[in-house]
Amino acid sequence: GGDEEPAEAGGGGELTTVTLASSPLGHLAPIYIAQDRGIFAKHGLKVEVDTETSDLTSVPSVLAGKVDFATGDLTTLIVARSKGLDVKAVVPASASTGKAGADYGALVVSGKSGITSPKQLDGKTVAVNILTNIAAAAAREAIRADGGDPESVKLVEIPFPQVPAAISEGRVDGAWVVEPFLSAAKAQGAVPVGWGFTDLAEDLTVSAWYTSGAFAKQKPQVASAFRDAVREAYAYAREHEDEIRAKIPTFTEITPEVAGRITLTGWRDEVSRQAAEKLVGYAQRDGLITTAPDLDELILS
Amino acid sequence: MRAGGPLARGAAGAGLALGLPAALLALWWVASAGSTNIFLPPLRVIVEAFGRVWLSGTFADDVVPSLWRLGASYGAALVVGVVAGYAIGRWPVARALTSPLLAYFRVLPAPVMIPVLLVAVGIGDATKLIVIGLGALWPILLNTADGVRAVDEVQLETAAAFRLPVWTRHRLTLRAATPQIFAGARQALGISIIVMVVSEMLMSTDGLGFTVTQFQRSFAIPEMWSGVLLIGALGFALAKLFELVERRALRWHRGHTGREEPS
Amino acid sequence: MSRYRHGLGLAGLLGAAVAYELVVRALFSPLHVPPLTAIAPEAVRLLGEARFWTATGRTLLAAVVGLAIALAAGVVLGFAIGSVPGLLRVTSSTLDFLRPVPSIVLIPVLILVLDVKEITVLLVAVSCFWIVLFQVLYGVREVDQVAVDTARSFRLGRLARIVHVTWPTVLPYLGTALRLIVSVALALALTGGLVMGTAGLGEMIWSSQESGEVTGMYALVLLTGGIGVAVDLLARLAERRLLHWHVATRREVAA
Amino acid sequence: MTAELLRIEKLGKSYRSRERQVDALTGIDLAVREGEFVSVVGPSGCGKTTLLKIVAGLVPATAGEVVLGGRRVTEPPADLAVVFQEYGRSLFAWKTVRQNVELPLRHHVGRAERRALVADALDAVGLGAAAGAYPWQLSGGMQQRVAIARAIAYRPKLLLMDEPFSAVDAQTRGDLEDLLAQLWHRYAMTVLFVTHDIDEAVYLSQRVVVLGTGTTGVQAQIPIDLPAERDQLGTRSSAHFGELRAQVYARVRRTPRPSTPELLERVAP
Amino acid sequence: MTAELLRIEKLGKSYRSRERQVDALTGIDLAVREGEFVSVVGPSGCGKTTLLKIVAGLVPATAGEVVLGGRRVTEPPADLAVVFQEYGRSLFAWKTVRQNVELPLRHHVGRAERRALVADALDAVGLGAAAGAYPWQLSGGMQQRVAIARAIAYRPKLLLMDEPFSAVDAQTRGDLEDLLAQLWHRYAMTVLFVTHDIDEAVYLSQRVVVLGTGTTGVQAQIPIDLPAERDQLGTRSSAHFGELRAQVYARVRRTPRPSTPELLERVAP
Ligand SMILES: Nc1ncnc2c1ncn2[C@@H]1O[C@H](COP(=O)(O)OP(=O)(O)OP(=O)(O)O)[C@@H](O)[C@H]1O
Ligand SMILES: Nc1ncnc2c1ncn2[C@@H]1O[C@H](COP(=O)(O)OP(=O)(O)OP(=O)(O)O)[C@@H](O)[C@H]1O
Ligand SMILES: [Mg+2]
Ligand SMILES: [Mg+2]
Repeated sequence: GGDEEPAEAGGGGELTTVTLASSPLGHLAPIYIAQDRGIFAKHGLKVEVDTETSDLTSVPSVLAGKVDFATGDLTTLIVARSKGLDVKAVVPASASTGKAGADYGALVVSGKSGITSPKQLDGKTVAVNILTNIAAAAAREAIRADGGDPESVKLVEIPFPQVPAAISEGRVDGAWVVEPFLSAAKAQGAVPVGWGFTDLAEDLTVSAWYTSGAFAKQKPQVASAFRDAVREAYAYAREHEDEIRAKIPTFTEITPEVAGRITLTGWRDEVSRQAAEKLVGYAQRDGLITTAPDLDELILS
Repeated sequence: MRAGGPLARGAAGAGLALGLPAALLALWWVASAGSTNIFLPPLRVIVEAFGRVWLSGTFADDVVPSLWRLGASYGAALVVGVVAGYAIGRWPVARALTSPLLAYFRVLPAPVMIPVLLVAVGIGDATKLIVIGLGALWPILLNTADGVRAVDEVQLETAAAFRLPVWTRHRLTLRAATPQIFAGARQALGISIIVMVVSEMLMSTDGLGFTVTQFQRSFAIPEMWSGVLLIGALGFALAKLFELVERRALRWHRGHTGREEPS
Repeated sequence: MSRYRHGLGLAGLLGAAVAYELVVRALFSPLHVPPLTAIAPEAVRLLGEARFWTATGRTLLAAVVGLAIALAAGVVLGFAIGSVPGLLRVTSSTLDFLRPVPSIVLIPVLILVLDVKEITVLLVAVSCFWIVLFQVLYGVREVDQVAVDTARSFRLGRLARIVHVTWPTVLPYLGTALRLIVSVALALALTGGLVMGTAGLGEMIWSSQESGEVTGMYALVLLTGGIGVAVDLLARLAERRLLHWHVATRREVAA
Repeated sequence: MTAELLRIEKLGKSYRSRERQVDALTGIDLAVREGEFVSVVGPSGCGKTTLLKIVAGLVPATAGEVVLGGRRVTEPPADLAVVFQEYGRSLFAWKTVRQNVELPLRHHVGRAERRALVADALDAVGLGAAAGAYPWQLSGGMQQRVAIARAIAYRPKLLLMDEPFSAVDAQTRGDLEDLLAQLWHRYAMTVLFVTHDIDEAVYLSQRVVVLGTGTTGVQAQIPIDLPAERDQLGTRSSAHFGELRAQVYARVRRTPRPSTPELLERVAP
Repeated sequence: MTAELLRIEKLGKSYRSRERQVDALTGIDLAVREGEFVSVVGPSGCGKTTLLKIVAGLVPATAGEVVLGGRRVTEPPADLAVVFQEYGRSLFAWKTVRQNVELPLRHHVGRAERRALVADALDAVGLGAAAGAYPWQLSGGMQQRVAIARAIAYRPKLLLMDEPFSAVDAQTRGDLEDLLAQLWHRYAMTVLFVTHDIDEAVYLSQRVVVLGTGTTGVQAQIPIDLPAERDQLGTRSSAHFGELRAQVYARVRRTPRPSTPELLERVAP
């Protein structure tokens, strides 16, 4: 981890090394680009990305100080916080584009099913990647927003990569899916019927870079330097979408052709407090948590 | 030497069997009592969670489906493993033909097979049954094959000389191989419980593995640990059941190898 | 004979390949389960990539290290528990209790003290350890009392009896265990990559999955299985050398 | 004179392994008539067991052939019973004595008759009371008698016995010899009998075959023209018995012994 | 007269299992002097093997005690060698003949001497050429001779042999008997020798112990006062040999036979 105080932004001197843990997914593209373009160095940081991680290991790793920052979806962070785990969201890692119909995650059904709106999934089987995270919340909310009853829907866990096959083989009636599988599913005849991310909140933060409360307290400059650098990276990304699309195939197995076609995640500067509040409400209603966490503790101010 | 009735001996046996676990649990209790690490809660908290979680409806909702999956696939693995293992052990040609092929499939981990099975058989119990069954299959199959290969030739010659019907001869060969078949079945028992839990982590809506995973993902750490305890207890109970069957079936083997203790 | 045997093995593999091709073409969309004709070129392409070999090297290293630990620990403990009277009865309930605990559940706890590479090795080691241990415990029961009596009458000590009597008797059981754990070790080294992102073949497979590269993923699976086949071949050769005196081997050599 | 049942021609067997090659049998010629009682004697390691196993169709010969009742033997022929030299290993450890004896009868005779046959056979070998025991609960001699009981309960046409009385005491041995002679008479069996006891061979058989080691083949075939009815005391003390015995002894003594390394085995280069 | 080496007192052994209880030995009293050669004869199943195993400290007695050189036997005593009745199972299938014979010597003698001892022992039993073979490549008699070679190469103080010559031919048997007698003389061993061959017992020993079945204990102890130097032809044809033999025979004949069910075993209620 970073063991030295960062130099003032832009100043010369030693760079503070921070380690980031994230699976090699699309949301890393701005980070890599920022690294290439010296944006982190400008903020006195040197980042090391550790892709040897997973949902199973990232929270304990961050809390134990083995890595400084990791990505986690907001619902997971809320649940962790409410169980007393000292996690602190720093800056969004991926966000909804905020445009229903053009988001990077959607509720899809088979084109042959005759289903045209989420509420028709009442009483049917719907796949989400994990039952306790934001995907489940998004799927439920898409149905609820359409006037359906999410309680009557049977949610099962199917990893995103298997969703296109599960939909087109008719193994499930609907599925929550994100890019690049949303494109793949559509190419195989699936149609999006709901856009749960926008139903959840207007400016939804889907996942965030988070650190431990201890780290944020001991090295506030590093945390904010990291946040500033990422924000700068996002600003660059918003202007240079093509570079992002070109970057993705270099660290994932996604082909350039697919990378050029998929919907990219939105890049936002703030972890949306309003969205977080809504997610807390959903999590309470869906029985994931019993006590609401203090959002001031959860989100780095 | 032979003091005490069967009751006393039973008690002594139970003491021997439960002594070490009790000591270890006590050690855990003491060592963890002051733990503040959220991932390693005190055993006291875990035990509380155990009561809360498992001594309620969850037990029936989760343990029963798990047990049924376990039983069905273990049974199927037993049948398939013994039959296929017998064929492979008995006929060198069968062994030569299938050996690389089986080696190929043995290497594939469950997470690789599940996507294929998802497409092929869907998200119902069938996929889980197949995954558990495959996990349990290999130890049974390999042990059966090797056990059959190692059957004493004088026994085979005796059966052949008396021209015993083919099926009787197969049965005798299989019976002679039972000590190693039991070794395989015992291995498979442990493995199938693990694979049951792992397979329930995906595409599931109930079961022990599912529930433990949910606890884990929602950071309900004491509850998760209580699930681990339950899995251990389940394994223990099934192992004892297994031993009961084995003791009966392999008494001759204990006698034959000179291990039959006076009773 | 040996060539004939390998020829048969090859025929088995080819038969399975043909069966796979037919079934897949008949029943599945190539987008979900690609036919072998699509997988094979991709596999060949992967073979030419340094990335693949690095990943293979990492996975094999984790598998081998874990396997070695398991073998050593399993054999030592197995022989200790199996040959010291009473020890089995004292430990068996604890073993039965610990045996079914899936180490995968404990990953979040393990990550506090180990890194993912070490956890992967640990996963491999623990799973293989149990197999070796139980196989040894069962193997020890095969020891013939007359052989033991012979050794005892010549006052061979406990250690000498283990070396000269128990060990050779258990060896065939260990042979079975070896073939089991070789595949378990590989499978778990892969699983480490799949569930924790440990660099290696498993992570490559995961990455292909996450990127929707179905054909690439199947090509990796095909190659992984190939490693299994190669290792199995080695195991069988080793068996012929080490167990040439055993009924099973000598019957087949004679045949 | 009855018809020929068994013809062994130019029979050879060599065991090959990576390090050794042993010519266990070479150029064995032998014919046995139906209902004949032939004993085979010869030094330890000369191939008696191998010969019996080839006749039983359990081991393939590497040269020559065995013809039984006009048919070339390639697998165990019907109505054959074998008492193996390794009697202990030939009993099924998970079956009781009774079940072991019963096993070959299961598919031939009805339940009631089977029970009677088994009980008779066990009584005949003096193991009536041990019927419920498992083989590993018995002494060596008792195990051997179980194997004998199994063979005689089966009432085979051709009975092959490989040193069947080696582990029983002298008196039991005598009883069993008489039992065998009786059964042979009564059921018109053909018996091929391997023994190391020359007296026993002479006492029981109609012909004694002396086998030489390895490459030397059949050394002699001595017809035993003692009267059909024999008894332990009378026959054994008769002068003619003594002559025949001496004759066999002499032949056996002239047989090259396998203790000479060159004869024991010819290790392949 | 030399000192007493072995004293067996009121020895009893019953095998118990769920279904049966067999009193293999009851009230056995026996004393053996140092350097003595004692043979034990008795009907099959009378407990000879059990007795030997108890003396060897391999099987615990259920009554009485065995004292060897002043020490109660609870585990195998030093300088003991046993030739087991189940010679096949007592050889290690994974070791060659040479390695089998060598094994007990490993911690006692140096490499060179060991080689010589092993080679001598194998030559003595006529298996010099089979040293590199594995036990399962040998005939029954050859296996038995390997077990004998192993015991004699060890040069034990106390040698227990359980029907050691049962599987070898008459001539080899004679040679091995003489070999044993020679070794016994030369190395002042004490030998406890179980056999079914009464001639052999008389020919070899200084005393023959006749064992009865189960509850009947030791039936007779017949001192064999033949001259120390014996030879196959001379001794066996001597009149005194004949007398002694007849004496033993008579005692054996009077021994209750185990074929009578009541005596064979007393099945527990
Ligand atoms: N499975 C085998 N592999 C190699 N050699 C063998 C095998 N079986 C027997 N032999 C060899 O063949 C020869 C004859 O063996 P066989 O068992 O037929 O002898 P035998 O006459 O029955 O001797 P015995 O009287 O000692 O039982 C021996 O030299 C033996 O070493
Ligand atoms: N492991 C055992 N379990 C139960 N009973 C046994 C066991 N071993 C021996 N017996 C019984 O003890 C008695 C004596 O057996 P033992 O082997 O000592 O006889 P033996 O005199 O050596 O006979 P043989 O001359 O036939 O070898 C027999 O009735 C036998 O059934
Ligand atoms: Mg033989
Ligand atoms: Mg005995």
